[in-house]
Amino acid sequence: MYKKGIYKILTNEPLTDAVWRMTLAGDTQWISAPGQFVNIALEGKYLRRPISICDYDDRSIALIYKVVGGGTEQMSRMLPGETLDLLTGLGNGFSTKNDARRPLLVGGGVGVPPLYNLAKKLLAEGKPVQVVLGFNTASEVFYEEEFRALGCEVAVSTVDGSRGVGGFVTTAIAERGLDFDYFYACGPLPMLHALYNAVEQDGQLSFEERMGCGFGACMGCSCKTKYGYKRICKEGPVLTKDEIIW
Amino acid sequence: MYKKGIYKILTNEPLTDAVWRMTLAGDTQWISAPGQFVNIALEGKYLRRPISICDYDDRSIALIYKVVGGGTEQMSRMLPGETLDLLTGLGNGFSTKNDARRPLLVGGGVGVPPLYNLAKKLLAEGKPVQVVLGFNTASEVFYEEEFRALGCEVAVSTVDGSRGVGGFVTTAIAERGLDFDYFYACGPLPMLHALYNAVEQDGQLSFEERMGCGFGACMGCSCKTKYGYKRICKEGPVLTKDEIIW
Amino acid sequence: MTDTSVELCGLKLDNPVVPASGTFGYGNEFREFYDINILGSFSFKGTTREARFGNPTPRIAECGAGMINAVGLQNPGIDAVIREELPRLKTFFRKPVIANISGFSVEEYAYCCERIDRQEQVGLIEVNVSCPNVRHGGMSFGTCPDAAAEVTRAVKAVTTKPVFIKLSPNVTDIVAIARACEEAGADGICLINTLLGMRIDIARRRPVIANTMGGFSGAAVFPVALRMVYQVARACRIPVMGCGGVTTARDVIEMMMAGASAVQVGAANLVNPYASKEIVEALPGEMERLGIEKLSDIIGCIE
Amino acid sequence: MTDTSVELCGLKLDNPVVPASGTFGYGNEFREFYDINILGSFSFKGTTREARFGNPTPRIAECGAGMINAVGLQNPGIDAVIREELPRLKTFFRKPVIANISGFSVEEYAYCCERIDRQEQVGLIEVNVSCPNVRHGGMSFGTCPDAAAEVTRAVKAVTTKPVFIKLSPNVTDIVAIARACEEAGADGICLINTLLGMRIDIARRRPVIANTMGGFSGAAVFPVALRMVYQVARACRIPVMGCGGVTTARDVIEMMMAGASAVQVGAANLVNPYASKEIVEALPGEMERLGIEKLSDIIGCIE
Ligand SMILES: Cc1cc2nc3c(=O)[nH]c(=O)nc-3n(C[C@H](O)[C@H](O)[C@H](O)COP(=O)(O)OP(=O)(O)OC[C@H]3O[C@@H](n4cnc5c(N)ncnc54)[C@H](O)[C@@H]3O)c2cc1C
Ligand SMILES: Cc1cc2nc3c(=O)[nH]c(=O)nc-3n(C[C@H](O)[C@H](O)[C@H](O)COP(=O)(O)OP(=O)(O)OC[C@H]3O[C@@H](n4cnc5c(N)ncnc54)[C@H](O)[C@@H]3O)c2cc1C
Ligand SMILES: Cc1cc2nc3c(=O)[nH]c(=O)nc-3n(C[C@H](O)[C@H](O)[C@H](O)COP(=O)(O)O)c2cc1C
Ligand SMILES: Cc1cc2nc3c(=O)[nH]c(=O)nc-3n(C[C@H](O)[C@H](O)[C@H](O)COP(=O)(O)O)c2cc1C
Ligand code: FES
Ligand code: FES
Repeated sequence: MYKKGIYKILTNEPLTDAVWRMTLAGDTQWISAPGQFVNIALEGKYLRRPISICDYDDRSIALIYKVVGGGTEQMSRMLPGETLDLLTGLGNGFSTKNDARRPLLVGGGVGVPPLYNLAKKLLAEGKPVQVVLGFNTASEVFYEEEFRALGCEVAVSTVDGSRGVGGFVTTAIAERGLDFDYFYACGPLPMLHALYNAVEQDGQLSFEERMGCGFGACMGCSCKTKYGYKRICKEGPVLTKDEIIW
Repeated sequence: MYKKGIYKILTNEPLTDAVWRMTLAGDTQWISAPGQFVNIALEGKYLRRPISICDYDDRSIALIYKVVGGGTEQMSRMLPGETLDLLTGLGNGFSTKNDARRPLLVGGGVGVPPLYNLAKKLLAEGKPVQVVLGFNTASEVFYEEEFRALGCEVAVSTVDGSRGVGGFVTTAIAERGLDFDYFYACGPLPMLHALYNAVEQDGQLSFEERMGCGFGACMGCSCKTKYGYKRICKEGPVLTKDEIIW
Repeated sequence: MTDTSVELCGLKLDNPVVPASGTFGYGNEFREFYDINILGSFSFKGTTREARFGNPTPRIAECGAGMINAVGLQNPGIDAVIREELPRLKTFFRKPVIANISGFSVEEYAYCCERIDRQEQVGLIEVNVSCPNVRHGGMSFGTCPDAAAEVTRAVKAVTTKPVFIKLSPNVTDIVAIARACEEAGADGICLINTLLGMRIDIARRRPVIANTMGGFSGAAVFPVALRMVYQVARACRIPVMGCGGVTTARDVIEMMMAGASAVQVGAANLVNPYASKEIVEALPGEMERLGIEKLSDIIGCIE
Repeated sequence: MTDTSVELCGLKLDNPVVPASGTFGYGNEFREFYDINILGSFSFKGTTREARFGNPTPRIAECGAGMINAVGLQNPGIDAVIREELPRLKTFFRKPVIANISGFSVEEYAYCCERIDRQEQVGLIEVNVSCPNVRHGGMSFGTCPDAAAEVTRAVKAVTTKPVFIKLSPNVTDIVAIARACEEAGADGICLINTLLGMRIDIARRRPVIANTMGGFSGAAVFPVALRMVYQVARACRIPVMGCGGVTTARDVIEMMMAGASAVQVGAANLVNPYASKEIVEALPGEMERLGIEKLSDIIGCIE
């Protein structure tokens, strides 16, 4: 189920040079799984902007977004007290209904945020959670401590080696010899593809696509899977490893 | 001379059901004559909206506008402290360089505002000022007392007779037997035309036209006069009685 | 009491508001937002003989006052629509629906129309000869009067339901094409489909849309759509369904004054899922403000 | 150091930013806002053989993300331009100007171009075969390849300066028309002129524009303009001046990546008189952010 609502900005602050965290107050009853996203209407932009839900509770939503263009730039200029028009409860999200015992969460850049609420959920289900967070460089790292504070085992990789393991998330997984029986991943396409090729375990991967509506009406975001055509916004953004066609 | 500037709203309040008065703080040095206008940029509207200057001093401008569509409706929702992007000093304005001794000012509806600063100027030049203000009905009357407070002799006409003289401004002029040797007029086209036909005296009339730019660049607002083509925004909005072609 | 009803070739609609093809799926996605029986009708996603995935992604781009799409007619094919979508639709939509049909050959158009003609849920057939997002034919049918007339004739020969031909705005002379369709027996004209447009991702130095170009629609195109509705409504005797950039009840009224008998709402549904509902609800109030008692009175009312 | 210079048929411009014809008069009105020598050049108001008042008013309408104009080529006539406007312009503009010429017959185009050819202030002639606001011919020259070619040949026969033909977007096949002009000897193509559009004043139940329809331009039309620039730049060997909806330095860069050698700014000048100046000033910063050293390197750089 998805709905449209008006949300009030509670906080809006930078985590790094380009990445911001915004919390919003409003109806969260339509959010049913970690990895779902919201779709945000912005003044002067025609299309809404999809952003993953980083975390949520009964009354508020946390989003983490990177300023990459006009829309996200505009978000970064908004102040607490201002309101945003959001569609919430979009997408399938990650499913934890599987018998994995030692899940690994792999996030790259702004693919990290949706893993946060997922980690919370897995921990609540009594599973130990290992997290690998990949960034380009030390100054871009965010949420390392937040995952640790939840009780996760966290490894960080940076492409330039300025923090944690030097290289990609796959380097970190190999170098640390991480032991896991299932993975959940979100990040840029090359990262997802490398991870898919590098590990044997099963898992779920969250994808991005340019969206028209975000709720399944326009067919703008379709992809081909082994089980037929799927809409990233509706039957996605999370696909299981076995169904993916690269 | 005309310029673009950012102006801060000082006050914005209704005078009647549909007519509002807004005062703005900012640079007024480009305003050189009563009857000039400003051109206002509004969010979500492509073209600026032209509004006559009702009054101004060294630091502030007063505008009176009627809510007739989306742009003026938006203006009415703005609050003190918000800012507007204005072009100021537009148009020729009324000229008081003539040897009229007993000028008559005739305004209809939102044609009334530009006469206010004109009245001030004429009074400062030591001339007695008579004013006829025409409206549809009593509830639409505004600025009667303001003109009186300046020291003008004021007559009001309403089409339905609910206040002052019943009928048009021309009825009021005839019925009161007003004695004047020159007139200045601003109001709807039918009023200007009726006045033109009804009185023998010379005068100046201020016209409206849909505008593209407001500063003479687009040729959107041209009209034909006995002395050639004129742009309402540049060689107008004020034309002299002798040059008008109806 | 204001009367918002209109009639299209004998099909009576409670109001003229019709979500446009491609922006309303087969109705299902909007159920979670509102009861879609409030609508006049809606036009379902452009359907072809075979199932299609459409074009490669990205196939959506932002344009400030509109959007570009290059979906390329993704649909499950006419048989799946008849087998799955229409029965499901029946469970939550009580009104006749508009069937939007596309094709890559005259035969394909006729095939699909013949099949859909037998569905009693379908009140009207809309034949899209104007999709800019398909390679083999597609738009070319809508940019040439003879080809548009040929499709019209082929479709009319196999259907009993009213047939509206949906035209492309990417033409020099929209009136010539509309007239050709009228002469070939079309019961109505729907316009406009999308304008051919393009955007470039200047950081990556490549088109935003994988297919380079796509169909531009949304608020930005309203003045072009209105102009074409006006031109065609004056030149033809058959009714016109207006479409293109409609966002508000006032836009609906403006389109009808230009000559539209019903008005479609496209991209607006995507960015505000309640757009069509809000328009339906705002119509009576706007009519009162403008002194309109019966909405159908204003169709083409300007000189 | 970023290099913003571009070259158009031997005419070197300090930057590609050129205010479009009809939105910059003969330069005079913008002097009060800024020193216009900062511009690459500008295209003066469409000029005809005889002086014209143009169409009846109202001839301007609001469109949300753009505007409609139906000025109808008001201008003082070619002789008054040569006698009064160009000498005045010389006092405050040191660069070659672009002369925009319109006509109602092939002879009129040739007459005007021959006269303007002798003015050394004129660096380039832009022949407008696309104005939608004039009745006798005007646009028709720009909607038919043969007519556009005929005008091109007539004009080329009497001028020594580079001739750009300015085309209408209201056509089915822009490439065919551009190619016809190229084959007829045009030195470049300028596009787009305005889209034919319309608005209705729903309170008064009549078109906003006295002439009913007019030319739609402004930010809204950018995706259509960009698409046509891309199509024509790929199909022709002669340079293209892009125009239509350009508002920011990023729009200029996007137009150039689509294939434009210079970029015109139209309606934006009317609503923000500093628009062209702000674009010129923002270009070096945007170039740096995007890693562009020499602006002319990006012309048509997308595959
Ligand atoms: C399901 C989903 C979840 C997402 N979650 C997040 C998140 O949690 N945090 C975050 O920072 N970003 C997230 N994104 C990406 C985010 O939507 C885009 O960065 C944003 O829309 C850019 O808007 P803009 O106006 O700033 O940039 P624009 O100027 O519109 O574009 C700048 C760049 O952003 C990318 N982009 C633009 N629109 C989209 C789109 N609809 N989908 C994907 N990429 C786009 C393009 O590559 C483009 O080059 C998500 C995208 C999707 C589809
Ligand atoms: C030189 C000049 C001075 C003016 N001074 C005043 C004034 O002091 N107070 C005042 O209330 N109004 C004044 N007007 C009229 C004012 O500009 C319009 O009412 C306003 O632009 C309407 O904008 P809107 O968005 O609310 O309405 P829209 O929705 O744009 O249009 C509503 C109606 O307003 C009229 N209108 C729209 N644009 C213009 C325009 N550019 N010029 C004239 N009429 C237009 C049309 O008749 C239209 O039907 C003046 C107009 C001009 C040209
Ligand atoms: C995402 C999308 C998909 C579309 N698919 C179709 C289609 O399948 N068949 C069709 O006839 N028109 C299709 N259209 C065109 C719309 O029905 C409509 O004609 C056009 O978008 C103009 O209306 P608008 O400006 O209100 O969007 C599509 C439009 C969009 C935005
Ligand atoms: C008010 C106005 C007047 C115009 N007059 C002319 C003209 O005389 N000659 C011409 O070739 N184009 C004329 N145009 C078209 C512009 O030069 C330009 O091609 C068009 O507006 C698209 O650019 P834009 O979207 O940046 O405005 C005019 C445009 C406007 C808005
Ligand atoms: S974005 Fe519209 S269907 Fe996915
Ligand atoms: S409004 Fe542009 S010239 Fe007067």
